[in-house]
Amino acid sequence: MQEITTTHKPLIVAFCCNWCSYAGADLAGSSRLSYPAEVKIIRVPCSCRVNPIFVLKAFQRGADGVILCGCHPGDCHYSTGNYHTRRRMALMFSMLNYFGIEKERTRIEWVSAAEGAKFSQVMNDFAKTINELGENRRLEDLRCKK
Amino acid sequence: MQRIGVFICHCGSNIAATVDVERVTEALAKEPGVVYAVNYQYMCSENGQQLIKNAIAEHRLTGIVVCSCSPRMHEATFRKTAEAAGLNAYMVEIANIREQCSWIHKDIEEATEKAIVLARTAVAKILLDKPLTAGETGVTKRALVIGGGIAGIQAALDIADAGYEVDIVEKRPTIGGRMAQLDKTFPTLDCSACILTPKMVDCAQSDKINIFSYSEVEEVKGFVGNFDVKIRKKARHVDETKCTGCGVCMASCPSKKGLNEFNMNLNNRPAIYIPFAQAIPNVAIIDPEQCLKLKSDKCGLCQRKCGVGAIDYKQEDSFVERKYGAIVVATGFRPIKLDNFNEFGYADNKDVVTSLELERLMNAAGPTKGTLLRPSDGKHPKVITFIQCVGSRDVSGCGKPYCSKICCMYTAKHAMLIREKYPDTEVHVFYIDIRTPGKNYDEFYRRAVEQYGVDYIKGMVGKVYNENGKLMVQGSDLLDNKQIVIPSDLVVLATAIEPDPSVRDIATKLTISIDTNDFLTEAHAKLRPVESPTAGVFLAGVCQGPKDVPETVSQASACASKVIGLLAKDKLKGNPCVSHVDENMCTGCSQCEQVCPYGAITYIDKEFRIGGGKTETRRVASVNPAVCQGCGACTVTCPSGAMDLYGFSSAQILKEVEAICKR
Amino acid sequence: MKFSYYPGCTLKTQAKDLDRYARLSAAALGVDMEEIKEWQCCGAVYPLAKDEIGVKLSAVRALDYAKHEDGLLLTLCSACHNVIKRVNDDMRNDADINLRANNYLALDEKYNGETKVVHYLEMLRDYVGFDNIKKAVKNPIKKKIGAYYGCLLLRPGKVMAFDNPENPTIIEDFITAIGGTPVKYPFRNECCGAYVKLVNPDLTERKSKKVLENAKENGAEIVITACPLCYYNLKQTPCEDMEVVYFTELLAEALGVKD
Amino acid sequence: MSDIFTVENIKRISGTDVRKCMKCGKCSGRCPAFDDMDIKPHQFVTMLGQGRVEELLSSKAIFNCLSCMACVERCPRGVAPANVIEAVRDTVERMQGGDAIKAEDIPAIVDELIPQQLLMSAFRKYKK
Repeated sequence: MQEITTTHKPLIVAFCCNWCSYAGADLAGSSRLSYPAEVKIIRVPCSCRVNPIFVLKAFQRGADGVILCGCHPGDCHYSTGNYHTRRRMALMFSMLNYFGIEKERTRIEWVSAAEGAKFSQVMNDFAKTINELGENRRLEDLRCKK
Repeated sequence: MQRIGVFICHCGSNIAATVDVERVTEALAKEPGVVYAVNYQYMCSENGQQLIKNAIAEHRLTGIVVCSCSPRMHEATFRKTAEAAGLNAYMVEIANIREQCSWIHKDIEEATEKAIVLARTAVAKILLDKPLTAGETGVTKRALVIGGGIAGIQAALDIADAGYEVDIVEKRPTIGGRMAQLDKTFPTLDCSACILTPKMVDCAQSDKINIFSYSEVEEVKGFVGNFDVKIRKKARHVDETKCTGCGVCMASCPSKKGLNEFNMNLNNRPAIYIPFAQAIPNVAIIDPEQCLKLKSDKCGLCQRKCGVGAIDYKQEDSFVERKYGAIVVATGFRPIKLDNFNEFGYADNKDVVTSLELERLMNAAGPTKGTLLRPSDGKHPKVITFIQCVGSRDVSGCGKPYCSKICCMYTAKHAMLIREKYPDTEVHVFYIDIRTPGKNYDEFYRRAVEQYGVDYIKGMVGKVYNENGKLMVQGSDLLDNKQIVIPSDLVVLATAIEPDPSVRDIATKLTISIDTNDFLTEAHAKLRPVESPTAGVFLAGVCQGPKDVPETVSQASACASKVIGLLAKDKLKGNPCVSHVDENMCTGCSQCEQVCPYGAITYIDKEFRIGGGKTETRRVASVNPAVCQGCGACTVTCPSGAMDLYGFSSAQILKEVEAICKR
Repeated sequence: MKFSYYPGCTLKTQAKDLDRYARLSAAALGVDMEEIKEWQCCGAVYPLAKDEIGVKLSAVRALDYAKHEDGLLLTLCSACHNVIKRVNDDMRNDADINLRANNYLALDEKYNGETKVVHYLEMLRDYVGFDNIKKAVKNPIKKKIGAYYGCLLLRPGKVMAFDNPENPTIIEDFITAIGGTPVKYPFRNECCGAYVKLVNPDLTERKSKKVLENAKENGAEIVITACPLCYYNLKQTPCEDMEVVYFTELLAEALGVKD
Repeated sequence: MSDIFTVENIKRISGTDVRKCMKCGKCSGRCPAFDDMDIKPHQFVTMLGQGRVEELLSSKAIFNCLSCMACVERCPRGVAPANVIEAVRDTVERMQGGDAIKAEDIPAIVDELIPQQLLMSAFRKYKK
């Protein structure tokens, strides 16, 4: 395995739905279950609010990984939102893979409000994967980096 | 130009121990748009809130970012603070630097860096925030209950008791539902009619309750607090206001071939009939399929005999339109059809009956006047075999995959009642598992075994066939590892129950969701079990899932309390973070309408100016903010980008992404 | 109306009557039964093991033959019908069996279950129509007749899709059409004891006896069947005043074409 | 022979998921050959799930199953006990000396009327 360059600090954007995953993240926090600081959370009402453009934007601005978290299928606060997410993102992620963004850089996870431990474990695992993959430059728009 | 204030909370040492709050304050003060940044020990405290209020006034802030605990904790607090200081409550953003930062990181450098990024992200978002006002709508102080079984009756009585008007719409000619057909109720064995009919009478006598019997919901429009419902009153050919329920017409009717639905078609009734003695309303109805007058214009006897002139052969369906603030769905169940279970011989043998048929056969008001006689020859059955799980827990496609829940208990009840009344009768029960959780339930079942000597056989029946007038029940006795044949006189099938098929139509009209078994879906399986996902629509009884009478009554009362809570409000304040449409971009493609789980989106034809003094009419989406719950499904589905969400706009989220990705 | 016809081994030897009367009746009803060329034994029993491919191939050959004719394969013997219908279902729904059978046979064009397998009784019901048979009847069979379905025509119900597997009516309707009185008896879809005859004849005899006794108790004078093995097992069972005949024989008699 | 390979192989060739069984016993309640089976249809499913193939392989029931499909037809869980029985029988017969009948025994058993179908079936069921 190649040695990972320590100079690169990865950037991970996590979209969390307000009702399950964001609450799961809160539980991880109040249980003091750590996960790497490179994970930054954006709160959305439902995972289905995540437009593929948001994911593209993240990679355009140099994100190394994007993860979506929602309620477990069948438990969506809005009944069916995460089903849309699941289908939509399966397509989106396979398209990104085609563009050269390794499929490991995108992930979708179902985390309930009670799964603080799972949230932390998922984030640790994802950050580890991203760290191993190293820097992602494939979609980065350098014009944005003045 | 926005003037943003940033307030960084120490949360005692919860934040300040890991995050260098001074550095965060310094960094944020330099952010474009930020005119003021300060840190304080407890922002949520009285003093902290006062600090915010003062800063808003002093620095003429247009928005505030509070870097503190999770917004799930204190967002509401700081919104109130902002509002008290004259700011719009929605010009508040929270950067969660406790749960997402100080509590999970140990390294001060790392945590401080992250806190700054999170605060900047919140600033990026608030710069695009707009003042939002939650819309208000009035509430019609009347509830509609669809279905007049025990669930509907209980919900209606409770709502009426709180002083609100309730209408019950029942598709059958009388209220009472399935419970009215039962003989006794477990686990106390009190007579079903004795406990139900007083409630039915209460409904009839309450000046708050209005019963639309033999009626169906035709159309539902509107939203929580303001439903417009059209009700079809089917023609019963009898004037309800005149009929006294004397029954003279029934005695005079020459057509007696109609199947008595109330008695599960086990006997016949005249073409003009009152379903049962305690029917509410106690008004006759004519079955147009059987009535000689309606079929061939012969007869007319009942009209001549009726002392009050209530018979009206020319009556037609009529419609009533009313407004409601809340709707309770209580459409109930029916036993499944047994076409896929011919191994039990139901189709070919009159003495193979369903449990609901047995209820009628044992009921004092039933076809046998309460004496248990078998349908084929009217003799007392000496050996009775019960078969449980007929069609339940069946994933082969023939039956239902779920447990019907009530069968174990009612079978124990039947077995016990039979042994009590006819001690010389032999009773066998084939079971797969006995499921009797509930207060006094398992004790009840054990009583059937221990006190009444009912023979429970662990195993399933493979075939029931007639041999020399005996019903041969061939099944396995798994504990004995034998195949046994029990020559029986009567076989009772604990038939699975399914939601009444009318529920599909009702669900479509109310835009509430239905699961793969046609049960209505609740808003949250654990925490909102009586609410549908559609605001203002509530669920009671078996339409939501299999349940027995006590559970149904509890759920109905829970429903009523939810309805009362809603009707008690004069105004409903909505969530302002709802979808809105840019009509100039909308192409009217309908995709948003299809993904909306609440039916909040409709289409309107609207005139647009297209220059040169001309206008054109286009079909565009229109969001009802009172119905929209703000999930955002439509915003992503919209192919033209016309849909957006207040409070979580696409532009805001993109700015947040940018802020996070800024290295 | 033309059908590719798969007679099967037994119909060429011990069950010649079943075949002969079927052909005579079909001719009388205007149905063209064209025997497929070079058919091979169907294997008599459908192999339940998922890894048995070889014994399914002859059925696939027959099916493929019919596909290139009118796409309808007519069967008469219950066993052949069962095997061919189930193999056809495999070719439609079991990707593994489909792949292996096609690889083995290397046909010009892959066979994917296109042929429709029709039993002679289904042909009478769905293509000729029992009403038309009723009209063509010259000598109504005025007897009380018990239909014996056995297992092979009915089960597994989802694959065979022949009739309601627990409460079939097709043979009863056939009996009514030829002027008889159908006698419904509970054991009409019970097993006769089948091939176990060779290793445990006692079991087979008990099963066949039960069927005949049950038919008799319910008032049947004749029991009719479509299966040579059922026919043999029932015939071997002593039961007074009970005739066992192939259904085609009664049909030919009713149509006045029995020689 | 009770190795995991045999268990898995029987499961595989039976094409049946024995875990779906809810132990209702309807298969055995319906089996026409029940009295002639030393191991009952429902036991085949349970015992295969438990990996008790040695007992199954020495069972006499595998030769008395009529393949009438009554158990398969009625199973409420979509399990096929008959397929399990056949998979066990095939496993036995595929072993050397596992045949239940031999060609040389046939002349003694047959009569003039015996249909080819019976001989064919019996060969398929009782011989490798």
